[in-house]
Amino acid sequence: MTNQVTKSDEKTMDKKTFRKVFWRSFLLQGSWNYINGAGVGALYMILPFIRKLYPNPEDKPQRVSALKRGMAYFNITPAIAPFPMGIAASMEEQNKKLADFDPSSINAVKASLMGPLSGIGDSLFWGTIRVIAAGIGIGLAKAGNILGPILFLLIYNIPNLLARYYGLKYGYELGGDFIQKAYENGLLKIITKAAGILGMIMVGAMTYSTVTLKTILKFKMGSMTFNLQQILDQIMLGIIPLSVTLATFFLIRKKVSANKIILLMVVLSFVLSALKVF
Amino acid sequence: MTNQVTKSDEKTMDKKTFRKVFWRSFLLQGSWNYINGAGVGALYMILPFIRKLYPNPEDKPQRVSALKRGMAYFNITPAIAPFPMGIAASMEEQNKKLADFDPSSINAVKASLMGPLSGIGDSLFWGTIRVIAAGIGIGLAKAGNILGPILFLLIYNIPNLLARYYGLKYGYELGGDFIQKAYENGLLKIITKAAGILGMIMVGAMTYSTVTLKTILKFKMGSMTFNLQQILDQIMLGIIPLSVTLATFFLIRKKVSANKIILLMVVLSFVLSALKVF
Amino acid sequence: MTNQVTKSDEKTMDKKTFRKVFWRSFLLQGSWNYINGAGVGALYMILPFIRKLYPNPEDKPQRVSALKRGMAYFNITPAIAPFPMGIAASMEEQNKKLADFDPSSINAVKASLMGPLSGIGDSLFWGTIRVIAAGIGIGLAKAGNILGPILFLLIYNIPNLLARYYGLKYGYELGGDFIQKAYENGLLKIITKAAGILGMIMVGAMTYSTVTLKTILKFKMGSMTFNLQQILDQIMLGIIPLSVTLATFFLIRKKVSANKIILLMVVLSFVLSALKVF
Amino acid sequence: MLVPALWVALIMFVGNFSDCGMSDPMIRRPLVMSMLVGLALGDLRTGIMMGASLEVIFLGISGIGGAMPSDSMTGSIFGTAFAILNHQGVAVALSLAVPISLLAVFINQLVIFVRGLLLTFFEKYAEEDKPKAIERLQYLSIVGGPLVYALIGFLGIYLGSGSISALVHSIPQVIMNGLTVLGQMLPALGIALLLNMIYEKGNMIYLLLGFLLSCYLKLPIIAVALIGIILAVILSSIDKNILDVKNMTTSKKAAATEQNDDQDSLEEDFFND
Amino acid sequence: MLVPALWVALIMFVGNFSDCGMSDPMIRRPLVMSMLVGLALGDLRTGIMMGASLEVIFLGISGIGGAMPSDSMTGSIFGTAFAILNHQGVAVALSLAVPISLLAVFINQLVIFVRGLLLTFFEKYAEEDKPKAIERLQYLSIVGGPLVYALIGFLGIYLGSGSISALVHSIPQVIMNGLTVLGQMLPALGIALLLNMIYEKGNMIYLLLGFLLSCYLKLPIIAVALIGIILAVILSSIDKNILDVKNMTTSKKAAATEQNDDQDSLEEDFFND
Amino acid sequence: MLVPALWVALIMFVGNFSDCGMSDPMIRRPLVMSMLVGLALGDLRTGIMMGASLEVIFLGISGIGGAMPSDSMTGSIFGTAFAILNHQGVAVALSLAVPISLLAVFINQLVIFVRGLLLTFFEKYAEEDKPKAIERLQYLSIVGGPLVYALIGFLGIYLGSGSISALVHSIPQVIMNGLTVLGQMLPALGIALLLNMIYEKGNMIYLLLGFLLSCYLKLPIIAVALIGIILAVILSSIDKNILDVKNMTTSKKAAATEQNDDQDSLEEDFFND
Ligand SMILES: OC[C@H]1O[C@H](O)[C@@H](O)[C@@H](O)[C@@H]1O
Ligand SMILES: OC[C@H]1O[C@H](O)[C@@H](O)[C@@H](O)[C@@H]1O
Ligand SMILES: OC[C@H]1O[C@H](O)[C@@H](O)[C@@H](O)[C@@H]1O
Repeated sequence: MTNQVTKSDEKTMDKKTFRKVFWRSFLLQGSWNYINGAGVGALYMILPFIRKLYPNPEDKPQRVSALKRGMAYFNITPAIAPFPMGIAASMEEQNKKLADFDPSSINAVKASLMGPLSGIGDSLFWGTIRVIAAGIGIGLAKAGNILGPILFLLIYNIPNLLARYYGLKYGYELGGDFIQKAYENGLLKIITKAAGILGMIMVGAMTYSTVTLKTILKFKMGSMTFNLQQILDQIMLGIIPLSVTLATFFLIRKKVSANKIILLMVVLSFVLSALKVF
Repeated sequence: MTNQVTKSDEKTMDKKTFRKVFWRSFLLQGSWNYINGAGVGALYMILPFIRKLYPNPEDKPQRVSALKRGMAYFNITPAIAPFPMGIAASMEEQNKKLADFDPSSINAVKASLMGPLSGIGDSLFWGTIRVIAAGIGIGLAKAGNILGPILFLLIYNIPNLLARYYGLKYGYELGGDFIQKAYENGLLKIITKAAGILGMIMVGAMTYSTVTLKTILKFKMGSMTFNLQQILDQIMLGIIPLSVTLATFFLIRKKVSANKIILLMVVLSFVLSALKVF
Repeated sequence: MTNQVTKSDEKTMDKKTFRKVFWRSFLLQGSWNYINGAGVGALYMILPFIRKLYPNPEDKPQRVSALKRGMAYFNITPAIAPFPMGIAASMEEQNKKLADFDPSSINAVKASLMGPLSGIGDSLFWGTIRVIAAGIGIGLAKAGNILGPILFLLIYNIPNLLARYYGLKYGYELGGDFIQKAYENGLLKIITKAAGILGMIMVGAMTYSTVTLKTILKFKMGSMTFNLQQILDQIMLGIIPLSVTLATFFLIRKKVSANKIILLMVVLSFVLSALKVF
Repeated sequence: MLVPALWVALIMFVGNFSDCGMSDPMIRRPLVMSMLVGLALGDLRTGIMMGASLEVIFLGISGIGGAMPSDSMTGSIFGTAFAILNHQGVAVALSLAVPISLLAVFINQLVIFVRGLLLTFFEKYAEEDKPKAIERLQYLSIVGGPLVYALIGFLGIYLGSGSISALVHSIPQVIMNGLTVLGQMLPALGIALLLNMIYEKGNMIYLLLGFLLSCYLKLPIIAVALIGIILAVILSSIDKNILDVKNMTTSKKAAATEQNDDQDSLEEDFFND
Repeated sequence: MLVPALWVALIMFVGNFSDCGMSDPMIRRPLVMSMLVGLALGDLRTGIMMGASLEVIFLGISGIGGAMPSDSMTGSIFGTAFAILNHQGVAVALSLAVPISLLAVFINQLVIFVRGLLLTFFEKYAEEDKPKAIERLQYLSIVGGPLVYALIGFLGIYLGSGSISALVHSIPQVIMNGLTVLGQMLPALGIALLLNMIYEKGNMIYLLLGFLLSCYLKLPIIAVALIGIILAVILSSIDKNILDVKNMTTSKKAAATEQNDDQDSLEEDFFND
Repeated sequence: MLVPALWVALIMFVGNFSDCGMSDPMIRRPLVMSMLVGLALGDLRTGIMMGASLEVIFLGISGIGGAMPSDSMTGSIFGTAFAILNHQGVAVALSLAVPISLLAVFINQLVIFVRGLLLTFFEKYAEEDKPKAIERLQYLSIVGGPLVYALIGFLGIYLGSGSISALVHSIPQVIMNGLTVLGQMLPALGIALLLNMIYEKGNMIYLLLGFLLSCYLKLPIIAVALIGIILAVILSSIDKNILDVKNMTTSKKAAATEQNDDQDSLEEDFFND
């Protein structure tokens, strides 16, 4: 494509900026909401980098675009966030250096990675590491041992911190160059697809383990009492969690807002539990 | 290929003909035998359609070909039959309208679909819906409740009727145009292959659940009694059902008639059970 | 490629030579060691064939190359060995007859096949047939019945001999022609890859069943006793066998000799068992 | 015994007719047949309950590929009828239903055999452009089988449970064992016929997969089906991708050289690989 | 009650802040929160032990996709505090923690709602090139939520367990049941939001696969993950092979004809298929 | 003790020879060795029964990749011989067989080491076109190992079970534990050597798959093998399809441009991807 390879020492992300971005990554979920996710937090996180990239007053137009780009919808397992943000930073840098760079690819890459990575990250951090850490912590804490909570925090946060630090580092290093090429020759598509497959599988497994709805409906016919859950289990295990999740997903695809869905769920929960369905 | 698209209102399958074909579909297995399967029934089923397509005495040559084509070997889970028959009807219609249409593709499509669809259909209707319906029905009937047989019939026949009605409808609508194109650009091959994969998997599962032969052969060596079935289970579970099924399949491939195989099975059953093998 | 097809009756491997090679195949592991595997044995095995191929004193240069080629590193489940050796013999023959034959492909083929075939062969002969034969033999021998050891040997060696005989036969017949073509048009790559996939799966399964290390480490925290193996099982079943095997594999990749690894294992075993880790 | 015999004949007719003439809506299953027998013979409740017991026994019996491992309908009808007529319990119903259903397999094979003989006529009518004749013969063929069954039903009851049960009990054990084994073996024919329809070079491996899933992992059929769907979708999307590249290649080829018979050879590829 | 109320307010602040301002390092989990409450109220050991019991109950609660099925933090803090202050046991702590955590879900939703309102300002500041203003508002937003929680913590303790527990016990059973069902249903929202991020045409099938693996084969999440990795690697290596052939084709095409917009159409292919 | 010692020496010879000189037809397994010892020492029945017990213990021991985790042959021969000679039971046989088999691992390693030294000669003879010399050295190498074993067998019995068992019992427990752990660890070497032969970039993932199938789904090896076959067939048929398209592309390319070195680069592709 182009031969203007940026040498390592010319990189905008010097040690100091790296450190700033790293620490700011912890404030990622600061303004989290259903409309923008952690988009504001993502912008806040790379602000020092953007400042370094466009330090002068005359860079205002580019800086403003970078700011606006930076706060697009973004939602991801927090521990994983630094990785795509490192990539984004590196692409911002390339965007400045290369004339033929398409800035819209920055958010395209962020958006295509955040989903799959969250699928994997959530089940890894929420589903696996947290549960193991809790298992060990609970064992100790039951006996009143203060090592319980302490080990719990350590076991969870060591991988958490490592993922953050190396995620940012390798994300930035890998970043622009590689991703840009991968984007162009179709490899990124494959990587994203693979991550998406893995993510989907993880989310499928999580659906079963986190949505625990079971019907308690019983109906009588003649002298027999029927237990609906048993009949459903015979047809397909876990059919309620799967249906409820897919129905919710369907509402989201139909652009029903999360707030409305929550309201709906509140109503449904009360009505159905009053009717002894759940 | 061609731009002569048939408009919906020109379609031969008007409401009345559709209704006729639909009702006739229930007589599909009327002349069922091992040589022709339900081929005669298939012809009987679309006869009203063929009459509508070639109403005049001067259409005789085409009508005769259609009649002969229509009674080729055909065997399929009855509930699924209307779908490929709908496709076939639609292709007959195209065959009349388009000069460059290859009529042999009609039976090619029917033949390539019926196998995979039966594999799926048998395990769905015979293996799943029927078993669930019976489970519920038996529960009620045990207590002498007449809802038992009634619910049994309802649970089975609602999907049965829906599959028939929409099968015929979508088969016909999808029919010619789509299938013909899919046939030409290779997509049909993929669809059939996919259905075949699924069908094969279902048939494999059914082999284990419907062929229940177990050997009762025991032999003594020194002071030990050996139970052959246990040894076989150690080598591979279900080796007898699988071998017997594959051996039968092998005979069929070798063009041994079903009648002869039945005879062979009768003989084998008596001999082997007399020898205390089974 | 070339039309000089060797007719069956011209083949170097006449009945007598075949018999010689077949019997010699039993001495394959005669000089087995970690550096050369059964390479010497492989050469010894096809020596009669090489002699027949290059009988005259003036063939010395070719004979010497064949001898040197023949004793390259070779290691394989013994029962499977005759198959690739048959292929190799056939390729040696082609090498003599065809001017444009690349002799390096002979060892390339041997090397690429021996791994996958061993993966499959070891789990088939070591893991399955031997275990079944032992199961039956032990049952009889327990009661002091001499049929125990005899049946054990028979059940193992009938497949063993069949694999050897037909392996050599079909290996040689398939050999040169087919393999050479498969090599050229890329099919051999696919076959080897497929065998490698299967081999890897088998080796994975064997890793779990043959490496049985479990930690007995317990540590106390507060009033609680922790059982490390239980914690590890929660993280991932079989993590110790898998790690130890992969670590050993890593050492081999780093060209650490098998002798050194054995020494290391001796040391580790004593130290870790003294420390009550294992 | 005339009236009950007529009723049973009717039920035999309806049951068998429901297979040929109604595409087998499961009317011929024990659950329904026994109820009808109960209704006809004046003890609905007993009929229903016997139907439940018989359905449990014959649940494993299906009619895949046209092979019928055991004629659960005939067995159930006779078993229920005799038990009700003689005021006996479920045990007796079962003890008759099972052997009768094994014996009755032969009736079904006979009917199928005869239907095969009609084919020559059907073919002749098609050749001679006589659709009406085809329809008439089809109707005949459809009622023929049920009539045979009706006759057997009538005779069986009219002759009385005594003679039938004498007949059944006179059958030596070795024959009954043979029939039982036959009943376990016949489904293999159904499966094999079905297999023959699906079989294509290279897809046998999936049969093994389905077998393993149900045999070693003990998965219920619905889970096997879902896994099968997943696999089929994955593999066909791969095939689709390859096909796209293939078409891309071919279209370029076609563009580069002149429009030759590549298209045809491509088609052939699809149907050969 | 002033001092304990202030302590609990602080713990509420820290707990909630750890989510927004520290990327949720699990400080807000019962195991840690109850320990801190114990420490603050002078009975560390009891706090730790109650934390263990509460953690067991709330283990299934995660916050995927931002949906919080039950506010385990608030419930745990109040439950532990009241139990310690009133010298009562774990049973009482649990009996308060569970209903409170269900009720407190609404506070969280409110905070999230308000944060959504701030978006207009953030957008304005970006447009006007005011990074400093963005930072300030982000800080405000980060401390805002925790302050609300702190206030609730303060009031709850200050008003006393009596009134809180009166409040809790005055809630009719039907409401509590409804809240429980809500707590089981809300995770579906989290999963669905996550799904919405991952979803692409054609990959829904893998959701089903993961579901089946965990549901029918009872595989733990780590085994599902490993199987997922294996599958993803296999499929992407196939995709890679196809891509290579595709690129080979394309490059040849480019070489044969002149450099036209093939490249673009190729790109499009990648993003459409 | 001379006659029994000679017999045992012979059995040791035969057992070890069967590995190098007969391609290991399982003669050296406890089931066979103990029987031979029983036969030679006049108590066939006891020998057979001890063989059964020892085989159970050593069933897990295989010799994959040349690594021998525990020399079950030597252990079994000595254990059985001592038990029979001293008229003692299975318990004593086992208590000797297990430690001896662990110790004897070192003999095997020594023999293998020495055989490695012969390689220089083999290479020299090949270079000098001396096939006869190669054969002679091979024969020597084949009988060498068994002779060492025979000697050990002779000495062991001749010196008497007293001294051997004294030796065995003088070994401190910590050493025995170490040997046991070594016996559990050595198979990893065998597997790793085998792995090294199969390993190719990208196929490590299948190792994991096999591991998972046997570890989490508890499938027996035969079921794993069948699943492996299914997968290998599916994947290679996909590869075949891709290869066909590739060849199609290449042949067209070759037709369009002149016959250049594409073919070679294609070959390279196959061996790199
Ligand atoms: O197997 C396909 C099909 O074959 C025959 O037509 C009958 O046995 C049907 O019940 C079955 O569904
Ligand atoms: O699901 C992705 C992500 O969504 C939100 O940001 C939070 O709930 C996180 O905890 C979660 O990891
Ligand atoms: O692993 C392959 C092969 O390696 C060595 O040659 C021996 O251990 C054999 O028993 C084994 O089959």
